[in-house]
Amino acid sequence: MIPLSHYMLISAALFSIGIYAVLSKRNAIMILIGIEFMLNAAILNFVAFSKHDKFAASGQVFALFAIVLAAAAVAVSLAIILNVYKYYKTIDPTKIDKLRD
Amino acid sequence: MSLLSLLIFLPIVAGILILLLPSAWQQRYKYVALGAVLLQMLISAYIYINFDNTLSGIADQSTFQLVERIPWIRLNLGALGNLEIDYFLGIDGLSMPFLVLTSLVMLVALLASWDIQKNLKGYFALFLLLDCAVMGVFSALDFFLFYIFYELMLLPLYFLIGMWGGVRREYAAIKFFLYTLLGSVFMLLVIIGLYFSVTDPETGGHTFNMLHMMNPANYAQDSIFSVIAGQEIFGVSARLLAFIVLFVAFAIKVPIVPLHTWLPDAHVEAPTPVSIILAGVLLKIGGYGILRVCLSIFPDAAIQSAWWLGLIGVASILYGALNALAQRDLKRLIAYSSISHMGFVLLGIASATSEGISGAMMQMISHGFLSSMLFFLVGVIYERVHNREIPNFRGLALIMPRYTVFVMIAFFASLGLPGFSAFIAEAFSLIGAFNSQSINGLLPRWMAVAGSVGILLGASYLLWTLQRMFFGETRLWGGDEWKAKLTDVNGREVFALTSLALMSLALGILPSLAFDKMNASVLELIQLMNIR
Amino acid sequence: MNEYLPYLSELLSEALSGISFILPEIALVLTFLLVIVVDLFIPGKNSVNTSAIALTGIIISAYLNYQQSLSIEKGLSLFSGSIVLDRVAIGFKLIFAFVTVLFVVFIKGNTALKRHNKGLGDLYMLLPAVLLGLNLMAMASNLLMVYISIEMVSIASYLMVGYVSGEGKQTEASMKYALFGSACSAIMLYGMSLLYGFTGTISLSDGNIIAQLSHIAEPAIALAILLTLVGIGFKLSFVPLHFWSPDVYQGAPTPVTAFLSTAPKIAGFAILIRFLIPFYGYGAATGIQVFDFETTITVIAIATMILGNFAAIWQNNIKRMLAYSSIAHTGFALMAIVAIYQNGIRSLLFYFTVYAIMNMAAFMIADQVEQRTGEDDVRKYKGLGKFMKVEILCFVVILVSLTGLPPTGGFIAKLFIFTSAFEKYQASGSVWVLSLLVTGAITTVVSLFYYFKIPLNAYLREPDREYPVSSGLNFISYVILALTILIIVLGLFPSILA
Amino acid sequence: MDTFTKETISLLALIATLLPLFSFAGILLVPGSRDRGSFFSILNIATSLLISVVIFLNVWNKQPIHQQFDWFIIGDWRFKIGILINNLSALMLLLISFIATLVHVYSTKYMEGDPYIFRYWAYLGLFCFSMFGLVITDNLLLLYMFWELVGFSSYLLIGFWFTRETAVQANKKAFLMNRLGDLGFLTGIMIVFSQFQTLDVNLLFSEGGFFKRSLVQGDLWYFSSNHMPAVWLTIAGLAFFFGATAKSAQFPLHTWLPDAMEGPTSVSSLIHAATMVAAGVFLIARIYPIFNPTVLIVIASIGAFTAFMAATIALTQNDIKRILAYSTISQLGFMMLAMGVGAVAPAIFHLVTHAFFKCLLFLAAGAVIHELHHLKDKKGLDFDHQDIRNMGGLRKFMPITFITMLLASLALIGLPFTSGYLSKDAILIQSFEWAESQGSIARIIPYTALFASWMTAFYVARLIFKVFFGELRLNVLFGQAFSLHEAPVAMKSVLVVLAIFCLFPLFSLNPFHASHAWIIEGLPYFSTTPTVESYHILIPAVVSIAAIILILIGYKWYGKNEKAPDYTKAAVFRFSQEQWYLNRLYKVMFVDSVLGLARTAFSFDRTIVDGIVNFSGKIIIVLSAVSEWLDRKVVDGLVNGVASVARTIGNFVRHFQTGRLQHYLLFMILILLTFFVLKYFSQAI
Repeated sequence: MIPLSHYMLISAALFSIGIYAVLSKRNAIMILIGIEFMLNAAILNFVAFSKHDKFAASGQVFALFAIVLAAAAVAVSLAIILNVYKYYKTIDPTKIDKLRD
Repeated sequence: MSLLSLLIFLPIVAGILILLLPSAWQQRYKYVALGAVLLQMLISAYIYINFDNTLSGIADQSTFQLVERIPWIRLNLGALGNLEIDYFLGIDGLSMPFLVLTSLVMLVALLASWDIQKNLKGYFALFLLLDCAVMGVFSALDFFLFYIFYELMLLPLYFLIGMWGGVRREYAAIKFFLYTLLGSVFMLLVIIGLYFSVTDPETGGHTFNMLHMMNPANYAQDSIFSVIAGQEIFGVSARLLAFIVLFVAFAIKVPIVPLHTWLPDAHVEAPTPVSIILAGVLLKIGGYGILRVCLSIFPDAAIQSAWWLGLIGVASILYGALNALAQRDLKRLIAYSSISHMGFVLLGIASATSEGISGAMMQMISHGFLSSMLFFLVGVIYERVHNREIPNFRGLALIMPRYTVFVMIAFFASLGLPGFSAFIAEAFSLIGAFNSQSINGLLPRWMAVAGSVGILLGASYLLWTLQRMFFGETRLWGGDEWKAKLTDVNGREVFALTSLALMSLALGILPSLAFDKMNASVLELIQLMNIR
Repeated sequence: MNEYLPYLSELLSEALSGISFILPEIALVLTFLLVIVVDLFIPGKNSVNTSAIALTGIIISAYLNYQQSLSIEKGLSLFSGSIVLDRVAIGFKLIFAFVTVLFVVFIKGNTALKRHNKGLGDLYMLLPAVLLGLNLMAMASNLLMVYISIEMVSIASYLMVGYVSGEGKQTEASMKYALFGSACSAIMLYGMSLLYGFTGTISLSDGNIIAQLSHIAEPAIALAILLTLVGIGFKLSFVPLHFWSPDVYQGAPTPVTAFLSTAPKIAGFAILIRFLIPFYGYGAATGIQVFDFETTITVIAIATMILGNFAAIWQNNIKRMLAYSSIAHTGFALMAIVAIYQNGIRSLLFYFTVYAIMNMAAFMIADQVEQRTGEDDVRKYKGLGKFMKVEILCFVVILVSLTGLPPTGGFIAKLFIFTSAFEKYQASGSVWVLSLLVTGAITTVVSLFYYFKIPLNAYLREPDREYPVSSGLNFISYVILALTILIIVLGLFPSILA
Repeated sequence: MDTFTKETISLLALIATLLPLFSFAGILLVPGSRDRGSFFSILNIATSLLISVVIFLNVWNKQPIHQQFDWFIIGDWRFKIGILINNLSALMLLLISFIATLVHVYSTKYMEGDPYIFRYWAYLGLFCFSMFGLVITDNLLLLYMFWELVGFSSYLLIGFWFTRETAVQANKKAFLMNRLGDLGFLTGIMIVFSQFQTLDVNLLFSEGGFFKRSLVQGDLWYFSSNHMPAVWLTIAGLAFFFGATAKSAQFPLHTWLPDAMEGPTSVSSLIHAATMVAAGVFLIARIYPIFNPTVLIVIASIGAFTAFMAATIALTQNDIKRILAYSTISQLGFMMLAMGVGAVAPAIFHLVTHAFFKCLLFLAAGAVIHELHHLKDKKGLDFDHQDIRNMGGLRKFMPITFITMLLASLALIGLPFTSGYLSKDAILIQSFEWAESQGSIARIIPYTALFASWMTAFYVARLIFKVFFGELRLNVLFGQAFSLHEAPVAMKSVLVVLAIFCLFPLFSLNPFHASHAWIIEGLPYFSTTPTVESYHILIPAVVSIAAIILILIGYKWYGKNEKAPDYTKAAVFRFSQEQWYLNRLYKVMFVDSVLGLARTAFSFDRTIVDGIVNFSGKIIIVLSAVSEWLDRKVVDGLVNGVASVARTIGNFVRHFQTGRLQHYLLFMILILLTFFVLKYFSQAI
């Protein structure tokens, strides 16, 4: 059996990669993908922990819901990014800064 | 509905009436306002006449007069207990004189606003709202109610200065607002602290009742402001800190050096009637607050800091007078003279002697009448030629003889000529301050002596102004055009000025008119301060 | 699976019995469906039908909520502890319903939205959905429910912000909102997964969760909780999660901004309270602090108050200024969170009610000004006092209330917050709490700077262009007037809300 | 006339006091009464005079009258006011009302034709009221009030011709200097009140009064249960004396009096010669027990010095009124000296005699000025009608004026058979006796006074000879022969009446010895110095003989034809003519420095106090938006220091609002990490 710590390490790595992507990519879609990485890190955790939660298996339920909601969020975000492209002709977030102080 | 409520809400009713009247009638608004203010004047005169001199007030509800106590806000805050706020009004010797003062000053201010042309509806509505708030402050005995009225004064003043004021009115208005708010926000914190510290002996719940706050027995054992517990914040006694916070809040209003810089700006930029109200009434709220709140609720801290209060008083007297001496703008000069005169109030209060506190009260009343008169007088020439630089005028006595007579009365009365109220007031503030060393050892004697130098300086700037502006051959900066515009005072102005001068004269010759009414309260207050 | 079979019927019957307690939410679901259907079959720009249906549904739901408030005495745990229905939750739900109704009115008064070629059906469709999400946020009592409800509100909000997308700024706002929000919720989810791992349960009402946590190393707990707080903080937009809000508020259509700065924020507080209470309760019972919420939230509150108020000074765009002001108010309300007691929530509820009214009214007026003069720059408000007499007068009252001066509801609300914080100080003597109070007081003065820019321009300055003598009153003006009067009445007689 | 009860007399005194007030109020307030101002005023003051006579006859050398009423209550303390008429106040009352009546009569002619004459009558009324009040009141506070009112009416009268720049300067100066003295008075009152809890003159200063019962032990000054450091007793004495110094124009507060000559001459004679300036002497007599020996020495020294200094200045002045003014100062110095050496009764005696002869001198000078002024107006000439260098030979035109003025001058010099001889020699004798008992250094004081007395003879001689002898110098100046007239009857008769009062019989039957003068006998003698018989012969002789010699020198120099040696270049002469440069010194020392201080305070206010608030943290702002800030945003209602700091902070946080999504996320994560690390790992690091 794979020890729990391995799951956690992988999930932490995923999470970190996600954050890195979110912070560094010059493309909104890539940011979205980074967010997906982070979400999946969490979902992996849930599933892994759920093994030790025999009775309720809440973790698994949680993972399912999270996948669904993540999909919805991504769909909405993609639509919005599309819209942005319509007006800015770019999806580089560093160039989309009309709203600022 | 009792008289006090009537006094407070009468202006509001008139204000609403004005708001509802069509704009086509805007020339009649002032008559509505005049009616309200006159009625108010009658009511306060009635209150004055029927005031029982023997009842002392201060900390005992049964010796207050015209008491009105209606449960107002009752809110269950769960673990915080019940929020109990009363609509609690009442007057004693400390507050009653101010009601009379306010109604007269308001009347004069209204007469001074007779020629206001801009946005009459807004002007009179705000004016009356201010009137209401001031009356409320002087009659509220519930700290929460007091605070509401106290803050309610700010808004109308902001707009009155800001909309009808002079060139730098925006600056002056916001400066005034900020200064006062800075003081009052922290006051709110102390009020909340007091609320938690004090319990109502009848119901056992926390209370905002100021009278309960004056009795040390009502403080919960371990509460922050408990006299016995002696809690500390940052190593300073909590009670002392609270006293300082409250004192600063009120002292900004008084104002004291160095928290005074709003005053010259506000006075100078404000339209004449607002300057009259500011100087005539609002500054007194500071002094009244110090007596009613700081001294009565925190007598121990007051005694502890009396030396500093006295010092601030002396500093204000001298500093204000010196500044006045350097002014070229007549209105600014008078504004600085207010700082100087209000310094006597603080000095008298700090002495904690019956002479000193009575003198301070008298000084507040006297200054109410006289500064109103002075600002009214400035308004007279400003209205005519829109200028009030002292060097631009000379020899006004020749073209405006009656005006000059009033100026002389006002100037000499304010510089403490015997026969006028300011003399009695300043003399007794100083006597009290001097006496303090022998009676309670609070103030060193030199403070009184130093303060008396203010009398000399006061004479200097006023006489110098008199000499520069009114005597000599007529020579005006605006030439013949001004000469034609500078007509002598008219009937309305004479009425306003005469009534103020007569009040000052009456109080100067028969100080008992005021002293008799406040004596019991002053003694009670001193008693209260010495109990602990 | 077999091992769970014996419990199945029990679970089912429990779920069924719970249904009677979620009637308001069911009403919303039905409304949601109905609006979709109607919008599908009666398309076009005329959205009267959809709006009427949405409004009716919301009002029915609110009425049901009200009915519940009469019958529910103490908290009920429903659906295996997923949601809790108690008086606090109902209070929050009523506020949400109120805000949403105002939102509908607001949309109806906004010409820019009305003119939109897509029609408003979709927007009205979103309303029941978002309200449902808000209601769930108010009731959520396990991590899953927290996550679901937050996501529900978030997704609907992303859509609303980007709804009109008639110009670049709006799309930019919606993109920032969506990406920032998604990132935050991802972080929160990670934090929740850790919490789940540490405790083995997702229930928040279960006292065990804390007991379990107390065995874990402190930094680990702190990390999990902080990450979770990120998601909640995104809704509250407290420091350092406030960055999105000025940009989004400025870019979004004004009614949406008004809504976003009100309802989801209050809902965020509801969740924060649910999240915190077990910790406080455990701490009070055992004396063991698994996480130092007091310091954390104090620091956040102070930073938020300072940032919100001080940054607002520089703003000239009214919406941006109000955005910072709402950040500032978050900080202020957090003060009460620090001091929260089981029943101190009442004063917080009062605060939120007043805040909802003030905020909605402020945005409505700003919107009216923008519609009639085309200005959203405060410096261009010169001389408006004579043009839009009633609206600007109301604005002044609302601003006074936002500053927290008597005799308005804002003052009483501020007093309550100060009161509970002071009580906390008196009980704990903590310097942190004292500094909270002092910050609150100072920032009140600071707030005067920017709030009073509006009357300063509107009244104290002469207009630099010609206005017609006076603009008439429309429906929204009366709503604004009513809200203003309500604020004053709440200031004089706060007891009516109890 | 002993039939009057105490109450009646008090009432009479009250009426006498209030009558002039009625003239004041009536003339100013009752419409139409302005034209009849003179009649009204004279009627009132004459009635007052009549009443004063009655009071005097009923009180002099009888039981003093003391009536009190409650005025107000302050704290526990019942404040009473009342009337205290003893010998001193009865005498003063009589003196003032008498001289005031004469001056009123004189003024009907002297002020005739002035367009604002009604104000003159009104102000005179106010003055008389205040002066009466001052002498009859029994309470220090009330005394102080009248003291100030007297100053105020003097202010009004000096500035009567308010279009003259010099007049308004002078009245301001007079009022302010008196104010300065008033501070002393007030301080004294505070000390007395603090120690005794009463301001009742009778309680405090009578025989067996509180002052006699208080005692100094060691460093403390006790009275019943109160005590304060003994130095306050000295301070109290000095403070009251300081008040008297201002009112009685003693060094160093004397400079207002010569300037006060800008007022009408009739005013100068009444107020600045006879009555008001004597109030300081009166005050000291009234509260004499308060002065301890230290203070008395100060009083004596200041008095002697003033007498001397003013006399030296009078030597060289050319303005006729100014000479008289300095002579007044000098004579007041004699009175103060007398007070200092314990000669209270001689001091008051001198006060009375001086009142008559100095009033006469002024009125006669007024007559001269009046005539010259007439001449000036009639012929349209331009010359200084008060400058004695323009006069001369007037005795031919104005014989009565000349004779009366001569009599007054002799009295002023103190030659035998005049009233001045009696009073001044009494003072000199007593001061020598006092010096004898005090020791060597104290001798300077009487000798100074002696010199002053001699100089008096010289400058008076110079005045008289220059004005009345020789030829009218105007004739030389303008090259034509002018002729002048005698003063009108109203003025002339007043001069004659006053002249009678310059002679000895009215005061003492023995023309050479004052010790049996009725005034001296009727007043308290505080002196304890032993009598030195030789002085009583020696001093009058020395004074008189020297005076006569000096008069002769004066005659030689100024009388027939100008043979005076020219000293005008001499430093001493300049020093004297420039009035010891005191005016300039005061201007630099006080006026300029106070104004400078005021300006400093104001700029301090503008820059520092406001600035501490306004400019803290502004430096950072300056970097961002200096220009914008200054012109537009200053007014944006964001100006105060709080604002600056607030804006600075606000601007700082604004830098993070870059508009870039990823920055936001980065900042967020960094802040969270920082917090986390600080919170949980700070100890580790």
